[in-house]
Amino acid sequence: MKRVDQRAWLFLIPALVVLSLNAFIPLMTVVNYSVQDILPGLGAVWVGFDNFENVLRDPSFRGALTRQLGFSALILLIQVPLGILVALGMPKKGWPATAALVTIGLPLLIPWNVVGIIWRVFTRSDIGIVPFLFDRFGYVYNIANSPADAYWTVVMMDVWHWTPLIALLAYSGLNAIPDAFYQAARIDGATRWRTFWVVTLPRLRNVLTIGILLRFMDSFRIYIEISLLTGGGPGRTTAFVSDLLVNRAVGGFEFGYAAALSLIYFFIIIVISYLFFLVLTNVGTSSQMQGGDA
Amino acid sequence: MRRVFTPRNVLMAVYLIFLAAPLLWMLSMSFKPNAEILETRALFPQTPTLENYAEIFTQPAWRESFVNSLIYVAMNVVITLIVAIPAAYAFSRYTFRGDRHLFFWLLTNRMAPGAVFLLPFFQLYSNIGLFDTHLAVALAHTLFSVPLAIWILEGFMSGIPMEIDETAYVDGYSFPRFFYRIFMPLIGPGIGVAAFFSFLFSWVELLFARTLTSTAAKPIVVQLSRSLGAEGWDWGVIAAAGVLMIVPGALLIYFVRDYLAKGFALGRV
Amino acid sequence: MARIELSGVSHRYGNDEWAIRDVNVVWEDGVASALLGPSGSGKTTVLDIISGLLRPTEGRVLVDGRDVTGLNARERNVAQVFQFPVMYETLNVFDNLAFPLRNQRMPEAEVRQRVEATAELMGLTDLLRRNAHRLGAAEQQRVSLARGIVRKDISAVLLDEPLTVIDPQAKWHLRRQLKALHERTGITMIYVTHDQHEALTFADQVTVMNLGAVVQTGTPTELHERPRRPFIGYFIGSPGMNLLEAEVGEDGVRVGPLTVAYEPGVAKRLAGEEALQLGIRPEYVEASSRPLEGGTEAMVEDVDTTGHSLIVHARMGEAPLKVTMDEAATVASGDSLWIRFPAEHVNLYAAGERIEVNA
Amino acid sequence: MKLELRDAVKRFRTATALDGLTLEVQDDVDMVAIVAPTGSGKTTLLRVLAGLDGLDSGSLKVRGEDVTGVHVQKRNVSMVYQKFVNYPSLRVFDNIASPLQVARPRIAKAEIERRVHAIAEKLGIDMYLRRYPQELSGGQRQRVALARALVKEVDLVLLDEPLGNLDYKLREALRSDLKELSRERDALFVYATPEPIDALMMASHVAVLSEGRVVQYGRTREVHAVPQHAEVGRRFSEPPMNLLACRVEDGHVSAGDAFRFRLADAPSDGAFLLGIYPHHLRILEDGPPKPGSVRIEARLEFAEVVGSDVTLRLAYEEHTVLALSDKIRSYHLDETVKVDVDPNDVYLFDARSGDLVRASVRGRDARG
Repeated sequence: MKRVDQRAWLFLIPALVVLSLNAFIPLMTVVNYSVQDILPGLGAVWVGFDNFENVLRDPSFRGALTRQLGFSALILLIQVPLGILVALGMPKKGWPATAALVTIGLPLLIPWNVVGIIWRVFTRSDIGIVPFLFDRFGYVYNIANSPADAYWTVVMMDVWHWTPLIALLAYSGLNAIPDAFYQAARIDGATRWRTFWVVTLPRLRNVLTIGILLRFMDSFRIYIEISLLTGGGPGRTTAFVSDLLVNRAVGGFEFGYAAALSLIYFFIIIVISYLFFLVLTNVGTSSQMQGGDA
Repeated sequence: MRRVFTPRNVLMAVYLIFLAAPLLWMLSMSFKPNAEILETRALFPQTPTLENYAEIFTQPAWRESFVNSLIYVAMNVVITLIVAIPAAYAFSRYTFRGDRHLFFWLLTNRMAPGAVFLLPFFQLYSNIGLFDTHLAVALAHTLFSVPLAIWILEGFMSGIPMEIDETAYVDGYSFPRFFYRIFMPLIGPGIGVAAFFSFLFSWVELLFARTLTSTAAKPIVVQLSRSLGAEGWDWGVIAAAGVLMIVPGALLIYFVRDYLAKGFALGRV
Repeated sequence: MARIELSGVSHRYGNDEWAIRDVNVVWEDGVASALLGPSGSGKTTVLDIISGLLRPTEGRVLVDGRDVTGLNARERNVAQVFQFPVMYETLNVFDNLAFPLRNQRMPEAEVRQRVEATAELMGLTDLLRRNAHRLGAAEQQRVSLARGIVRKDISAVLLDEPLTVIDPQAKWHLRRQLKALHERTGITMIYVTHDQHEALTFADQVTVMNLGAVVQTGTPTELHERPRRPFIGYFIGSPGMNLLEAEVGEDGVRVGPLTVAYEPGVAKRLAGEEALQLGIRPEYVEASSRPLEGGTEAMVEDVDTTGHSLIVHARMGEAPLKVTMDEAATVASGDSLWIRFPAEHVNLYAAGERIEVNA
Repeated sequence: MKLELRDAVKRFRTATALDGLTLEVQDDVDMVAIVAPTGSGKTTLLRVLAGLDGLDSGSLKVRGEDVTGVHVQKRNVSMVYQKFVNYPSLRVFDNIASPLQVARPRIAKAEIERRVHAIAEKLGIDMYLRRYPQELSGGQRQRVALARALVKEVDLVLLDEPLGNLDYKLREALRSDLKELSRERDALFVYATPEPIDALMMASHVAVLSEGRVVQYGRTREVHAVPQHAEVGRRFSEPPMNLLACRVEDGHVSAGDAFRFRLADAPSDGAFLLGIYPHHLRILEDGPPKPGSVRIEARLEFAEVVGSDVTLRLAYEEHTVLALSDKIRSYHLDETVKVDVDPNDVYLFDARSGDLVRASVRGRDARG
C-alpha cells in the first residue's frame, strides 16, 4: 500500500517547472488580455468583465457553441459504438493482429492539416472521387455550396480520423477480460448479443470513459482540419467555437474579446471534464471483480 | 466451410475500405503528375512518376523541415520522459496532500484551447530568446505530452509491487542504484508506450510549431501548409509529403504493438 | 444428474509431448469426487476435456453412456465454477441466476420458482435483490455455483479450485456449503484441486494424477491406508509415508535389523520380486522406550511437535524413519527407541507398484 | 541479547498496530515465532525490526546496539515476504548476489560467486542460477527469495508468512530447511505467522501477540503446555483450543446440562472459561469411556481432513466444539459422535480477564 509522505512533492518539481512555464505564464497573459482592451495609440485600458459580457451576449458565440455541442455529441454517438465494433472485429493473435493494429492506427499518425488536405482532395468537385461516385448514384454532391454535404463530410472526416483511438482503447480493454467470463456465458447458453451486453460492455466501462473524455476534449478544440476542408462554410454551418476564436483573435484583432472567449471556452471544457473525471474515478473505486491473483 | 461473409468480417471489410480509401487516394496522387491529378480520376496512375518525391528529397526546404520536425519531436520525447518518470514514481508510490487534484490539473493542461494561447506563447518564447529554436517547440509540446506520459507511466509503475522497492532497500540498495538497476528495466514497456504517445502528438501538432518557428527550425507541418497557401496547389508534392509523414509513426506503432495489444495499464483509472 | 466417463483419453497441445496419457476414469451418477494432483499433473487438461472446452486428441467422453466428445459445454449441460467468482456485474443476484433459464426461453413463472428454490438451497434468499459488485468473494462464488445448478438438465458441476481467492476464515464455511449442497441435491460434482486438504474433505472418491497419468482412484481411506504407488503415500497425509528398501527373508520381509513376519506362503511368492520397498505411515510405527518383542532399536535424531503429537526423526541402521508419538511422550534427540512395524499397516512395493499381500 | 524491543508504540490513522510491545530474546535462541491473527500488528512488528517503518515511541536494540532510528539501508537485516518477491529483471544468480554486490566494503567477485553457489545448493536451486525468476514455480521462487535473505551474514532474518502461498507438501519441505538453516546461522530468525503449526514445528521460542502486545513469550512446548491466557490457548493451537463458558460449584465444573464433572484442585466457585484442546476430546469409535473421563454426545456439523488427521466441528447444546480424530474416513453431516474428556486435560481461565486459573495436570508435568 502507498506510503504517506509529503516529500513526494520533490519528485514532481521537474514536471511542475516545465508545465508552469508553459501553463501559468501564458494563462496569466490571456487573463490579462481578457480584462483589458488595447486601443491603438492609447495602450491597454482596464475594462473589467465587459469582454466576458460581450461574449456571453454575442449571438455568434451562442450559435457557435450550440453547433459545437451538436457536433461533439454527434461524433461521440458515431465513434464510440463504431470503435467498439471495430475493436471486437480485430484479430487477437499472430501477424493479423499486428497488421490490424498498424493499419487501424494510421489515421492517428497523420498531421491534422494533412487530414484536412486529404479530405479536401478526396471530396473536391473537380478532382475528388467522392463526387464522381455520388454522381454514379445520381446524387449531385457539392461540398462547396450544399450545407448538408459539407456538414456530413466534416463529420465523416472526424469519424475517419478519430474512431481508431476508441478502437485501440477498446481493443486493449477487451484483452484484459479473463476468458472464464466468456466460458461461463457459453455454458449458460447466452447468445452472442446477450454475452456482449452482460460480459463485454460492463468490463469496458473504464476504458470507454477515458476514450469519451479524450474524444470530447479534442472534438471541442477542432479547427485546422475543418478550416482546410470547408473553411467553416458554407455560411457558418461548419464554423465552431475555435473557428470564431481564431477569426476574432488573429483576424479581427479584438484581442480582449478573444481572450475572454477562450477563458469561457476553457472553463466549459474543464467543468464537463471534471464531471467525467469524477464519474471515471469512482467508477474505478467500485472496482468490478477482477480475476484475483492467487 | 468456415463462413467467410459473417457480419463481423463484412463490417471490418467496409470499415477498412472507408479507412484506406483516402490514404490510397493520397498514395496514388503522390505518384501522379499534377496535370493527371486534375483531369482523370482513376485510382491507378496512368503515367506514374517519382517527381513529387524527387521534389521533396532535392528541395532543401522540404528536407530541412523534415529533419527539423524529427529533432524537436525527439527532444520533446526525451524532455517528457525525464520529467514524467519521477513524477509518475511519486504518484504511484506515495499519497500526499492534493495528489488527486494535482493529477486532474495536469490533465486540464491538455484541454487548453490552442488558438488564443499562440500570442502569449510567442511573446514568452521571444522574451526568453528561444524563438525559432527546436527547444521552443519541444518545450511547448511538453504541455500536452507530459500529462499523458505521467498517466501512462503511473499505470505501469503501479503494476510493480511495493515489496520490490522495500526488498531492495533491505538488501542495502541506495535509491539511485535501485531506480537504475531494478526499477527502470521493469517499466521499459511503459516508457515505450509513453514515448509513442508523446511522439504521436508532437509529430502532428501544427499551431505551436508554426507560431514558435520561422526559418531555422521550420517544421514539416508548416512547409506543408505553406505550399498550400500559394494558389495553384502543388497536389502531387503535398500528397507525397503526406505519405512520408506517415512512415515514422507507422514504424513506431509497429514497435509498441505488444504493449498496446496487452492493454497498457488502464486499470490506473 | 449423470454418470461421466473418460475412456482411453489422451491429449497433446500442438505436437509437443503428451499432456495426458490414456486416462480412464468413471464418475458414478451423484458422486462427490475430487481430481487431485500437483500443478502440471495434467488435471487442468482433464477438466477442460470434461467441460467441453477442449476436444481430446484421442479417446471418448461419455455422459450416461452417450458419446459427447464432439459436443461443447452448452450441449453437455456441464456447469463450472472457476478459481475467481464469475458473475454478470450489471445484474442483481436474481437476474444472475435467471440468466441461463431465460436463455432457454423458460416461462418467467417457472424461472422465478426455480431461482427461489435454488437460492433457498444456497442460503442466498435475502441477497436476491443485491447487486453483484457489493457482494464479498465468498458470496459471489456461491452465486456462480447456484447459477450452475439452477438448470433442471444439469449433468455435472465442475469446481476448478473454487476457494483460491476466498480468505481463510470464510473457507471452511464455503467448504461446508459445498458438502451440504451435494448431500441435499445428489448432483455429480468433480472438485479439481492441487490441495489434498480440499480434496479429501469434499470427496468420497478421489482420483490422483501425476505427470499426465491417473495414479489411483479410491476413497480417502484407501488412498491414505493403501497407496498404490509410493508417490501417493508421500503426497497424501502429513508427514508422508516412510519408504524403506527391503529384502525377502525366510520368515518375512527384512528392513535392516527389523523383520516383518508373514506366513511362509507369502514369503515364497515375494521371493521373485526385485527392487522391493516397504511403506509404513509414521502414525502406524509402534514405538516405545522399553524393548518391544520382535522390534529393533533406532537412534532419535530430532523431535518436532505439532501440539497434539510429536514427530520423531529417527535413524534405523542406515534408513531415516519418521515416527508419530503422543504429545505426552518424553523423548529427546540422542535417545534410543524401540520400534516395530505391525504387518496390517505395512504396504509392500515391487518396482514402485503395490503388491496385494493378504495383510 | 540478540533482540531488545521495549515499549514499542506504532499508530496508524485507523488503528494502533503496536501498543507498548516489549520483546527480549536471549542469545541462545535460533528462531522466535510471532503468532498472531492477520492484521494484529505482526507485519508492522517485522517492518519496524527491518527499519522500513519507524517507531512512534520505544527503543530497539539488536545485539546490544541501539538501532531505533537507523534507516533500513544501514541495518544488517534481511526480509522474506509471503508474496514471492524477486527482481524480475535480474537472473536468479544476480537476485541472490545483489545484497553482496551492494555491500560496502566491497566483496570480491570470487567470494560472491562462492557464497551464492553455497546457499543455492543448500536450498536446492543451484541448477536455476542462469534462469529468470518468472520461469520458476512458486516454491522455487520463494527459495530464491530465501537464498537472497541468507547469502549475507545478517543479525536478523525476518520472515513474514513465507509459506502462506505454498501448497501442503512444499510447506513441509521448506519448514525442515528453515529449521536447519536457523540452527546453522547465529542470526536470529523472526518468523511471523497466523498458523501455530509453523511455530510449533520450527521455532524454539514463541511470542503470542494480541492487540499489539505480547500476551505470552517462552519456549514453544511450554507455552503450548501452559497457556497463561485464553487468547494464547485459542491462537496457539491447531485447530484452536475450545473455550466453553462454565460454572464451578463446590469442586464440580458444569458447562451444560449433561456436561458436569468433579475436578480435583478446582478453584473457588464462580464463572470460568473451560479450555480443552481438540486432541483431548478423545473419539473412541467403540467401547466404554476411559475410567474418570466424561462422555458427551454431539452432532457432527462438518469434518475437515488436515494432513493425516480429521478436524471435527461438533454441535453440543449451544456450544460449537472442535475435536481431532486420526481416523481418515468419509463422515456424514449430522451423524452423532461420542466424545470423552479426561478432567486432567482441561484448563480453566477467568471468565472476565481470561487469565489462566488452573493448568491441566499433564501440561504442568510436561513443563517440569
